[in-house]
Amino acid sequence: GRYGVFGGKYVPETIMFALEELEAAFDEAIQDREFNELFQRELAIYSGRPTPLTKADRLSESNGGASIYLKREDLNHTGAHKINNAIGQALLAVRMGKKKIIAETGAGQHGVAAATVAAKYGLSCKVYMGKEDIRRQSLNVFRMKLLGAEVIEVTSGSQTLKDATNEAIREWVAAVEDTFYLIGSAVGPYPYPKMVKQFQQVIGYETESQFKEVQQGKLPDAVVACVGGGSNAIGMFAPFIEKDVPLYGVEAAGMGVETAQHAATLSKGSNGVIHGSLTKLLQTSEGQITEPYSISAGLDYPGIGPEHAYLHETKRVTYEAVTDEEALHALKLLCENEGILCALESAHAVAYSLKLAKNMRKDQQVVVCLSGRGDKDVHTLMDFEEGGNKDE
Amino acid sequence: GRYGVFGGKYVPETIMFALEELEAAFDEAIQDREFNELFQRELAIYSGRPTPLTKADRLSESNGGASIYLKREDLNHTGAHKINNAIGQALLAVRMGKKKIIAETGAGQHGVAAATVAAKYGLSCKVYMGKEDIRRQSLNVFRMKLLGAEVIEVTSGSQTLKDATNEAIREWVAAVEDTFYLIGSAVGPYPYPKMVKQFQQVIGYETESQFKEVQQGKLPDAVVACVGGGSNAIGMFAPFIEKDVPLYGVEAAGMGVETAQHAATLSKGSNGVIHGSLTKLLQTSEGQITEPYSISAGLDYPGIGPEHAYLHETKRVTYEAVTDEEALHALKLLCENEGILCALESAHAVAYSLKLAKNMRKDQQVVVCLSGRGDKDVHTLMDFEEGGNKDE
Amino acid sequence: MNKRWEAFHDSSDYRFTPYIMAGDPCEEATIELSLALEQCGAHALELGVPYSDPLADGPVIQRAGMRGLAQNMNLEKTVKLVSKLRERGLKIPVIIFTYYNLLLQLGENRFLKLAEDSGVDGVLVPDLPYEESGYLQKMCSDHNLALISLVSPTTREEKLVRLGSEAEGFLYCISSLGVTGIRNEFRAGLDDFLKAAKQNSRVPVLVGFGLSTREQIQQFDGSSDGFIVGSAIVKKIEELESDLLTNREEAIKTFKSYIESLLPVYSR
Amino acid sequence: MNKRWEAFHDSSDYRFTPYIMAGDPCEEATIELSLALEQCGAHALELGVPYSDPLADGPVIQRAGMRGLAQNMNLEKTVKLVSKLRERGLKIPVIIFTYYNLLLQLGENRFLKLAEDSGVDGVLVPDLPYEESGYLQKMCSDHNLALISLVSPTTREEKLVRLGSEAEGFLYCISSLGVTGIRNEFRAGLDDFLKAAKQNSRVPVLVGFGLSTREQIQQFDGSSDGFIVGSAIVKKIEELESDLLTNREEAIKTFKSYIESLLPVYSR
Repeated sequence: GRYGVFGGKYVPETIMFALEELEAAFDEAIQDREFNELFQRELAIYSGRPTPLTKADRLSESNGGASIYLKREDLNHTGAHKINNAIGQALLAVRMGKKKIIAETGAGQHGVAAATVAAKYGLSCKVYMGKEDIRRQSLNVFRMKLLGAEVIEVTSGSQTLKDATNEAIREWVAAVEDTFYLIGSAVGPYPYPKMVKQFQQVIGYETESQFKEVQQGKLPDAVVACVGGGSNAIGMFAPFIEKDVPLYGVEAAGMGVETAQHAATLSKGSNGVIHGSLTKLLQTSEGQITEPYSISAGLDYPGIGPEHAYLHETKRVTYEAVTDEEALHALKLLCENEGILCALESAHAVAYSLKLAKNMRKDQQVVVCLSGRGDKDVHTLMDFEEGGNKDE
Repeated sequence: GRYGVFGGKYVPETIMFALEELEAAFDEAIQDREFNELFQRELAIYSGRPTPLTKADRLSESNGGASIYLKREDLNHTGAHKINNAIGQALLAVRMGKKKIIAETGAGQHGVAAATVAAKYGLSCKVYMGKEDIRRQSLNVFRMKLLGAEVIEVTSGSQTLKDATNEAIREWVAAVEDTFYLIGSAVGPYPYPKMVKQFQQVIGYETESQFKEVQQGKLPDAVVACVGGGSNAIGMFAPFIEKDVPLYGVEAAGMGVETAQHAATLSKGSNGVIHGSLTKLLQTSEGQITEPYSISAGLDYPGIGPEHAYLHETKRVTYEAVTDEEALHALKLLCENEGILCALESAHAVAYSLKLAKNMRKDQQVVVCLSGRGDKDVHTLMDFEEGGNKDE
Repeated sequence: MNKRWEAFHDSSDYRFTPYIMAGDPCEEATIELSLALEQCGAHALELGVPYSDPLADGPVIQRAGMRGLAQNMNLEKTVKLVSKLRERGLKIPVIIFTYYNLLLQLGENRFLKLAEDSGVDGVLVPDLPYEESGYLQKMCSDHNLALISLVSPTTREEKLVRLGSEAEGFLYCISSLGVTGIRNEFRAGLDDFLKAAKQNSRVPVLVGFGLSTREQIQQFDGSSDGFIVGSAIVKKIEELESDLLTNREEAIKTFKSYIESLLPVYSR
Repeated sequence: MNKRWEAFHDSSDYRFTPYIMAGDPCEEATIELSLALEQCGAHALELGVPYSDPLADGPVIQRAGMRGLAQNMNLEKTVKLVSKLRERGLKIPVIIFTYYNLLLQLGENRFLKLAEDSGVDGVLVPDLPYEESGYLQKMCSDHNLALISLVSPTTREEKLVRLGSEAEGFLYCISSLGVTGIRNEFRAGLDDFLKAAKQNSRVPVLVGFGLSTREQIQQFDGSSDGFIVGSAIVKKIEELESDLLTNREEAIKTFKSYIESLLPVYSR
């Protein structure tokens, strides 16, 4: 249950048995060929996998240096990599005989993914969402309700993702006997980080084989992914960690890591426990968890998956931070040059890959995980353009 | 250039040479293996084709009767089948050495697709859009601008799709020597209906082979698609027209075909000329084209592709009309049972397939073309739920 | 070929063919404007029919169409208006300018019979190119009507030759690409195009689209046999709208002096 | 085992262990509330530490934490508050109830030393289950502190046996699933769970979570050795907030009579 010192199960005793039960069921499931085939089949015929690896010709050319390839998780059903994990955990819930799922959500993306798989597999679904986020993301709230999910307003704390997660855990503690907690990122108590990685590593394995196919068996010269909780990144990195491929995780620097307005957990955080896991997190010297900031709702999480904390400490992965402004600029460049409107989260990875590629040779290749599409961010982009507030 | 009496080239003499040039270039291109391979490759690595054929287990079961399969055009890049045609026409434009494209759009979906391929292939792009639609669809307007397109406000006539198309044709007449007009549906003067069918028939051919694979070589017992201009339907029907497969096109009955508020061109229209083609259309007895109505912005077109008019006249395809209410109900059922939020356009096809399946045997199968995703419709759905106006 | 066309063909003037919209701003105004145009020297008259989707027209004529629609003007009434024009003494050829959909709805045969009976001399269908016009062409000859052909700078040479050799009434040469409307400049190579048209046409060659000043009009004398003015005149009618409805005599006077200011001196 | 724990263990009463939040509504109030609780017969005291993310707590204690945070209360100050309590004469065992992250930031070793020096008797970390507590367990024994273990109805039997045999101070039996907070009913099978806990525990077994009335409390006498009341008391403190800040003597009097109304008659 550890990644170096990181990870673990820092949860109330009441749910310890559920984590054990979950781990046993998960370990058994992934040994079961039938389960794995079912998972792969659902990814294919429901979510449209494999997602393509698109060469960004015009973007690469205008940027100079290495060629950039995009792993198109934005083409998944519901518009992001989130569904991979949601399908996997939902299939596991069904296998365990659970009829109820609960989930936390920030901007609503994981909430929609959870509500989606709940509808598909006939499970009841409660989604915990901060009051503030409900206000900001009314479209996603409506979508979850359309999908038959119950959206529970969380009024505690700062009324955002962090608090929604606390509240989901509280509900899990209360309903643990018949409820499956579907965590949305590579965070939470063990075995969640392991499980989420397992269900997301399809990103990396597809990328590896697609890249080898177009590049005569060679591996990419760099792989880049954005990191909030870190699920798309850990899934993308999975097959490359043991190989000689430079890996880059990109955090949100918000208004700048030198300000108080950022979500650069690895760059600026310290060891601590959040949502059941020992990891790096943004906190005061006294241990109060602070509210992070990023223009991208999927990256403003004060913690990070424990395996990333470990990969950071061992220096296997290089973590960098990219500001709101850099991400917005990259988003526009990608739009104008490739006709792809990516999520603001993914734009952080694109921004860093542009910097990286510029200093590489023309015959080298950088692969970026485009974790999601940007349709959900159009309101934010409009407000930013108009210099308005971030709220509507 | 004809489908029975329908079709033709009812356009000003000024652009006749361009239609001939286009037809020649198109005929040559589709004979060229390289062009076809390029088109197929772009569909695959850029738009994520093949899109899956998803069996709707829970929906079928709750509905009773035949099983329902969904052809998932919603999983294409930009969220609908529109991109297939936009890629095809853009590649043709590039092949013809054109550097400028123009397009018309109603709700903005084809405008976004056109702006997308313009960005990808480095073309300049002007999108004509009615003033009224610009007001209603500000998000899509913003997206087109992000993609680098110029959005031209059309203030003539009723300021909607019909008028935007008139205006795009006017612009084409003026700039015909160096401009490629990228029409968004299976309408317009010949060879557009033929060309759009060619670029959309990938839907049907994929469906046929995917269906045969899961059903031991048999063909579907019915194929259903919604019809506005009719591009997703003609693409879906293409391989089945010559085979013994019942085909159903579903028009928008809006508030009911007995009211004035509908877009049921085949059920209620008469022969006439619109946007360069002789077809069925909604008009007054004197020949003034009337403004259609549907809750779905992609179906409220007063005309229809000429091949549909022909397939209707020859009775090869059965055309039915589905009301707003029926479509909304089907949209919700699909959401709750399968976790798929489809476009309001596609919901018309789903609604009719539910009626159809109910009266078929359990061992039969209906395939529905899910032409697009419903993210774009969430505002409309919210307003409808709230009983509010249709405008925001 | 009827007498009115004979007179048109026999004229040695630089032929003036104005376009106005039927019912703009009302039927009686259309009649008086037509008569005024003849008095000012028009050699023929194009009478537009209001249509919901005039895709060959620019904003000025679109607006005129909206005004005509508001008067419930339609194709049938426009044709019948021509018999009123004849009753009121109009002698010049009248060409009905109508989109094809209006013809289809009224019925081509019904239209042709009505047109013949009403003293119409020709019909111009801007969205019915040569390739689609075979049936109407034949029917028009049967009903003594000229189906006016348009040629454009983008028309291929062999087609120009054919159109010229089959043309009836006059050959309408589109001076510039795009829709109807006022233009400040004309394209390079326009003279060559007009020359080719003239060489190949068995009927007078008229230039149209975008002409709005005496200077522009004069520049085509020599390279063509006449000219069409639409938007400029329709715009003047728009300016005079309220007077044409309530103080018509005055308005017609103003209109006539505008027309006179427009025409080449020698064509009057 | 220190003297205060000895007295706690030796008591034959149905042991009353209240929970209050440090700094709610201010430090001095916490001191006086603690003393009042001892006067009302408390056998031990749980002192909560305000935390931004108290995921084992219900809304009542969450709000108390927010009030404590507003007072800048933190773990270090809470520990130091205990030495003030000792100075003011508090004799009963005091257990610091803190989330693990606060301990980590202060430093486990630093905390333990400070706690020992300040007269703290135990520590309870709701998000540090047995499986993760090895190091802290060992360090606590070295510093004469009891690391309080929690067991839940969902705890497996073999684990219950082990926890019972290693327990220090008291064994905290969670009466119901979920977070802290007032409940109207308790789960079926609770008695069996308490019986099993008692059978296996080397220290007194206390029942907690959700107890808010004398009737509820009395129902567990016999099946347990004591009880913990948190949210009900904290809610009373919330009601008295403004008096506790400005008219403390009166407020403490009201508080004490509330506590007396809560306690089983025989436990006083």
